[in-house]
Amino acid sequence: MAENLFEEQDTSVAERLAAEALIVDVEGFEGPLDLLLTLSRTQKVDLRQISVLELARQYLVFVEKAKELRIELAADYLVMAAWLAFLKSRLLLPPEPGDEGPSGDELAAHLAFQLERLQAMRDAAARLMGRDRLGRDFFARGEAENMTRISTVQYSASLLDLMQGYARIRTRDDFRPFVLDRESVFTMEEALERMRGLLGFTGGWTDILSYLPDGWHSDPVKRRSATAATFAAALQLAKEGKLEVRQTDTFAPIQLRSLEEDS
Amino acid sequence: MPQDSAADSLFEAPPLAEQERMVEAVLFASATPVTVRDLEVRMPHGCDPGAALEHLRKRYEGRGVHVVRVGDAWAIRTAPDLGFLMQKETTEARKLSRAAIETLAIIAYHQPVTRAEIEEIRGVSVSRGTIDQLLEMEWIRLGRRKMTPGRPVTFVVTPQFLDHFGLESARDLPGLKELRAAGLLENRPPPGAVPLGGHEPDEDEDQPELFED
Amino acid sequence: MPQDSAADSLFEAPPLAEQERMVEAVLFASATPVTVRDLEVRMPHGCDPGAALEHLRKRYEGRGVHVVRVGDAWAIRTAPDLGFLMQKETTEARKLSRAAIETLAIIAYHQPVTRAEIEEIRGVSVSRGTIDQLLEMEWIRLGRRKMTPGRPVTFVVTPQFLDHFGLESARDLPGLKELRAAGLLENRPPPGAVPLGGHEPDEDEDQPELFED
Repeated sequence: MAENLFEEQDTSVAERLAAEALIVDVEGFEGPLDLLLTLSRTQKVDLRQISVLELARQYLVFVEKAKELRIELAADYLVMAAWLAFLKSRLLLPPEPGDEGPSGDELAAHLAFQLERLQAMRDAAARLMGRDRLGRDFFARGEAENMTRISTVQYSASLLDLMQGYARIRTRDDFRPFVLDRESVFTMEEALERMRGLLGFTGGWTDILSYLPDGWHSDPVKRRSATAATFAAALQLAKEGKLEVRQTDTFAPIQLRSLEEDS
Repeated sequence: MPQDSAADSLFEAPPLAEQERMVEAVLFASATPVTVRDLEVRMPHGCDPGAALEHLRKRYEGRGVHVVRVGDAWAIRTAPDLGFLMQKETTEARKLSRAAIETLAIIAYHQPVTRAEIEEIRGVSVSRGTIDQLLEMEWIRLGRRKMTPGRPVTFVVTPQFLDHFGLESARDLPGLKELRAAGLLENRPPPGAVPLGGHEPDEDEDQPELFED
Repeated sequence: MPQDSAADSLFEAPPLAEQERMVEAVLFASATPVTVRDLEVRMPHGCDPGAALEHLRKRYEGRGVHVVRVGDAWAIRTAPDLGFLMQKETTEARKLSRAAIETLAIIAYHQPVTRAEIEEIRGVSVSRGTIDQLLEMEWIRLGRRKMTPGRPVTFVVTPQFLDHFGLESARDLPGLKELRAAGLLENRPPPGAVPLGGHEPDEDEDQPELFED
């Protein structure tokens, strides 16, 4: 009992102090919801069981007092006062038939929810700020090593680049002047000249390979070039009617015979 | 990527113990948390920083410094119980106003959250200075715009916030589960259309330049 | 700090393992090397920082970071062999020069190939820089010497080359027929760019800026 008595006394003292504080220091409140939350503390109950009606009454008393003391109240405090007055009437009077909108209990429940949520956020904030904190309770590396920046150039090439590069070279090869390879190329002009000279001295069918110039037999590159040129020259001469060409079978030796002798 | 055995052997990763040393060196050298991705880039090809980190974390359990997770990054931090030794290193934290602390908590617990929602919860308008201060401290940043009329910007907390408060992720906020279970993290609209707490028409729309950049 | 009784805290130092933790945390968090004297001042009465340091130094032997002496003070530093991790490499991508690409292509298509052969095929001399660059990139390496007079060195492509170009082997390079089919051989060099008559001084040697970008 004694304890209860004390507590009640304490409460009334706290209440009086709070009430004074409210009036003197209205600027210290973070809006009407904050003020309501402060007022609700005097009810000493769980926020879910708060008496919104009682809270509304206290708030309206506060606003009245503030007016008496000619304290300028921010507009939102007055908006809240008007709304609480409306809520109070809704809670006290039975709903009129055909009344639109939410009931007083619904509105009160939402206000209680808002207060509870704000209180919850305040508690959460306090817990958050009370955590071990970087630079106060735990620490980062004091002597962070600087990253040395190494700038490297990375060369890139795609497969297409590579293929195009190679194609470029090979294409260039096609354009390479013959003069470069003259030593291993026997031209058709050369072959023609040589065969015209030789044709008169041959009788009957002779192997085309016997027309190849000396020194062009062993080296495969040279032999190929000379063979091709001689063959082309033979066709040219056949076209001119100067010789005949025959081949007895596929891949059989190609033989030539001069026609000039006869004519 | 397809590689034959020859290519594989060329890029063989160092043994795990060696990878652990590497992770250790990199984490020690950095004052800020290092992401797994960053570790991957720095370490030789084929390394598995994740596994190395796990080993390293175990190794430092109970020691004077710990390996801690901060979001998707990792850092070494001194054990909180040894803070008393560090008066020299203690940095005077910028004093935050009550409004800033509450706003920060609301952003952390309700993120992503719009300015209007913060105001709804606090029952008072949020000053520009408060948001600016939190942005400047890099404890909050802009999140995605909300897909509601006006597409308001949202705020979320940053890795720096997690680092400062020693949180692995925003899911580890103290009491988060209980608050959610109690329905206190819901954005419950007021019954009817009656605005509470002096809720003025959205300030975001009046000052769109504030948070857009 | 954990204390059993007032008397204990006055006269009895924390266990050595605990002191080691303290030294570890202080060395880690300090911006500058810490002297033994400094540790003594910071740590609870009766501690022996010297002994704790010795234990800590041993503990970090072979780890990614070491406890090292700097003058008459102590610090935690990265193990010297891991210094390479502290380098943030920025890579700048540049296209290989035409000369390098052509040389590389010839080596890939004709390997093993001597420098003289490359010059023969390209129709211009190959600068030393080009070969060096390809060697440095590890796209080519030296092959066997050729069994011809002078025993010239040959060049071949490397597994790194194959990896970069996504080839299983150099044989996978498209042949001339395929190049032609792909229209690549129709890619005639612009008129005037055709080097006639072979061995003009290498364009590379005239322009020290080897690489186009």
